[in-house]
Amino acid sequence: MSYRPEELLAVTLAKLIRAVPTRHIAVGAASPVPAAACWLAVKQGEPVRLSLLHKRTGNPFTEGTRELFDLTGQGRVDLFFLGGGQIDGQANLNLIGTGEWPGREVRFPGSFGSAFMYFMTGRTILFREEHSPRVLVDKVAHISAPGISEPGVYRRGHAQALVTGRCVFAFHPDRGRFSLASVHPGETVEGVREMTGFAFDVDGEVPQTPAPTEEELALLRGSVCDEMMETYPEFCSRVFDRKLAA
Amino acid sequence: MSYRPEELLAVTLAKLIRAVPTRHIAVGAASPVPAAACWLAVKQGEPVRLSLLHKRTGNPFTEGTRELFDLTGQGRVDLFFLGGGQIDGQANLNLIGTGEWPGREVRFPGSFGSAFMYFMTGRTILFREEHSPRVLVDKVAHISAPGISEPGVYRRGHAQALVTGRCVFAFHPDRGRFSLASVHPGETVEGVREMTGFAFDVDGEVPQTPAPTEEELALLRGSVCDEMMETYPEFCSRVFDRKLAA
Amino acid sequence: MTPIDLEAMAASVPDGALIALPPDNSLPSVALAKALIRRGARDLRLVGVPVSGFATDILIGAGCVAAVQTSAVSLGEAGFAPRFTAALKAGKLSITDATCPAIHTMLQAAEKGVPFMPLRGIIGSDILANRPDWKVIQSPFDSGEKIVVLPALHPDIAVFHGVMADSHGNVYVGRRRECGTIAHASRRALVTVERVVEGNFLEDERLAPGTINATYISAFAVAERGARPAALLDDYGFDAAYVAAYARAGKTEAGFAEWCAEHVFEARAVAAE
Amino acid sequence: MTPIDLEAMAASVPDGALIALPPDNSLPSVALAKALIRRGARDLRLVGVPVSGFATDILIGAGCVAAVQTSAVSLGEAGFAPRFTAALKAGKLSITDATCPAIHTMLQAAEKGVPFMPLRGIIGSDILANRPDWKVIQSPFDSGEKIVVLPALHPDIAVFHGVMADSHGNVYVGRRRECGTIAHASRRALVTVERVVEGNFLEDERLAPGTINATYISAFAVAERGARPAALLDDYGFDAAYVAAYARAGKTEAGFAEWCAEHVFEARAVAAE
Repeated sequence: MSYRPEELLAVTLAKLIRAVPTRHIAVGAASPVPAAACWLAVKQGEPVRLSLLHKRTGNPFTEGTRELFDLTGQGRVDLFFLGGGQIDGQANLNLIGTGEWPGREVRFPGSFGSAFMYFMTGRTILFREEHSPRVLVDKVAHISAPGISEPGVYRRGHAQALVTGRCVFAFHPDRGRFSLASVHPGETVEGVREMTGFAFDVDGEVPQTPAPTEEELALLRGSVCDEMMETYPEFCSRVFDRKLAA
Repeated sequence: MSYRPEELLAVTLAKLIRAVPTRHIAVGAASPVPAAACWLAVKQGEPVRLSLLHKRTGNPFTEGTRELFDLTGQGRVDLFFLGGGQIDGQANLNLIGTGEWPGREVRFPGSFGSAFMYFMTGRTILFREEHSPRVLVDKVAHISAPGISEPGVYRRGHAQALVTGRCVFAFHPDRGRFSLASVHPGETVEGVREMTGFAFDVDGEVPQTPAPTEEELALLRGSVCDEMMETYPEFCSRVFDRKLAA
Repeated sequence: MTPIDLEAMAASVPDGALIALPPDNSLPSVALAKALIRRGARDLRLVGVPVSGFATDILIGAGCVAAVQTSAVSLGEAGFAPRFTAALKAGKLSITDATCPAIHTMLQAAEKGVPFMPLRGIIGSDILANRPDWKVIQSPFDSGEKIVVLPALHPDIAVFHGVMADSHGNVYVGRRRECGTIAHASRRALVTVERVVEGNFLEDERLAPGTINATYISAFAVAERGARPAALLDDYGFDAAYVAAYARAGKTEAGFAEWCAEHVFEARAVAAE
Repeated sequence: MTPIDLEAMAASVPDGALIALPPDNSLPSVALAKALIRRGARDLRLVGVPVSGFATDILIGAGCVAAVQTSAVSLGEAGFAPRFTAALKAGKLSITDATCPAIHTMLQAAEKGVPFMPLRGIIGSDILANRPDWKVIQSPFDSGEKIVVLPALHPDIAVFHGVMADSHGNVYVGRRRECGTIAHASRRALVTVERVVEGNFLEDERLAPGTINATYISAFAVAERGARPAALLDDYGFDAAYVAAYARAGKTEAGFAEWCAEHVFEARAVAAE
């Protein structure tokens, strides 16, 4: 059965979600693929609470925009998704920019809450579709949020994995390095190495990222898409061919 | 014109309110006389905002019970009223109790917010009707809120005065002492000295506390009483002979 | 989320739990306090947010309480809290005095997930002298200023009474936002409500501002008039006569026992029939 | 309290003022931002609470802004903020990067009247390395923990758009409580509203939880659709097409000037007729 790249990514993210007991996930607005993955995990029966941050109707927060951060400070957010203009081999994120501080060459929008969330959520899944040496660099130009922390710095969690358009990396906070967990259909270990600016570990044979099953695709295109229409109409139209009723 | 002691006290407190420019006063529930004084100042044309803390309808706060303290921390409360189970000559307040900590002899209810409010309001008027050596002591058994602070401790204000059933004391934070400002009709300096457990200054001739004028009494018994009926029905009935319509 | 039974809720509170309770002007769950007496809870440690009232006094009177941390214990117009005063005198109760904004600040530190927060004032008060867990530091931003820092306070259980719960377990408390703070700061929140209504308060822009998200609610139980004698917003008023009668009865241990038999045990038996 | 004219409100904002602005999902007063452009404000220092959006970008484009402190500047779905990006590249704008909860924490410190508050995280981020005003201390309660402390942030003026004001100057913002925090933390609050209604929101238990007390409101002005293109709770939605058109126009200085002439100056002239 044919599928779109976003569907593979959503299914792959859903597997990472379900790999660890998860009570509560917070998802930002600019993240339709992670949102689809969360809904898929829910529809697959995972008893997880979703807080969709920019949902207009039924927005989960009633204490203002600080509530997400307070909630996370309390240890009530088990999983958050982050990306980055640059991500390096130590899982450092750069959402600031390149060139001299504060981004004299290319300025990214800014750190948002990453310099807090990355420390205080139970775990983080890094997600960036573009997999190129421009994005996945040896050392980020500026660290907006560090991948690991020195002793004496309170840190509740780290990156669980980095999912890109080409592969899945697992992150190992103990050694501060990624290892290649699987390559997506059509990709090779050598191809991934070529397109990645940082060194990573390869432990034995690297499996292929499993393609979505028919069941997974039916859920995505059905009840997952239903849930996402209000917040992500453009994504639903593009990926699932679903249009809002006029 | 005859008047009740509470009316003299309310008029006296209102004069102290109007003696200093005041934008905003917060008043606790157990304080009908200070509340009457505040309303009197308002009805006399003082452009002051009143926040009546335990008012049920139209309670001023929408951020929960911490809002009063935040508001005061911000410097937006110019005047607050405090009392005490004991008050001493340095304007220290004891709302904790007597005997060994935490009040093994007589236990008072507790400090409420006094250990913060006394520092952070623009000024405080101390009010205690009972004027006896039991209440006005040389040294309080326990300090719940200190009258003055050492250098290096942030303090926005101090006691302006102590009003009792017998007299008005002015407080001088620079020398950490009270002086006798006026004695109520029927009282003498010697009588006050006898009933006061702490030493205080007497600078020259001590005037008599002015009796309420007819205008003041008319306001108290009229529009001030109107405002107070909902929160203090028992006080209005007892002092102003006003009963709630059945 | 579906309501549980009030007695089952009381049974889920272990002896020794650290319980945060709002006072009489702020949606106390008197219903759950009475259920805790019926279940014979022991060694509870209560936190008054920021002061303590009726519910605390009856729990003390029934012998459920080992310790109270609070900024004051009072029945308001009805005067001193009689069983608190008696237990303290008898040396049967440990009290840790605080001051109102300190309680709020310690809970807000827990709410924000920080280990401490500073608060001005307090220095020179004997409250501080009796709080070895409170510290004075030099402000990191002004070496000339001394300031108190307070540790985060994480109650085991937040207990309060909401107006209503919806089908998702969201609870409406209106302007009584301190209930939100104690829910955020506590490991569990046990909430009684007047009623359960269909729908989702978070989807109603008029109800959402006064709603506590179900994320923070561990369980809720229906208890009509569950705040009584305290008031419930504009639903019902403060029952001053009930508190005054209690204040008189509570002056003696025997009077309290009689009051308790009638108002805690019999009232429930009648309601259960 | 009675409403003042929107242009008079803009005139009351001095050049150089430190102004706190909520972003596009949180009741920005785009109406007052446009009025500030019309009045030719200069050297404003903007604080994004906790990020910055459309209103910040147009103020920058019009040359009103000297500095921005924020956790991100973005037009959301419409992409990068074009005039922000251009001004930064041209060296005409100073930006101080923060991270969202740090902005909230600095404002909450001001709200509580404390000189600082701690916040976890941040250590190891270059944001900290570029914030000499942020410090790292040892936690007073655990010598093994290093933690960031942030100074209180007191904006001169809070600017936002409420749903409505009442006869007393109380302003209803519903669940957008960050508007309350910036009002509490700021020396003045200038608020635009859709409409003024009779009565007192504080006396209505259903409206009170979403209301900011007039104590914190310095002045309010009526500006219909004053948040547009941002959404206003359930009153009106986000105007994505308007922002997308702006994002295209704002790519060049000339395009911005044209956009500004039409949407800031002409639109007002038409409305005033």
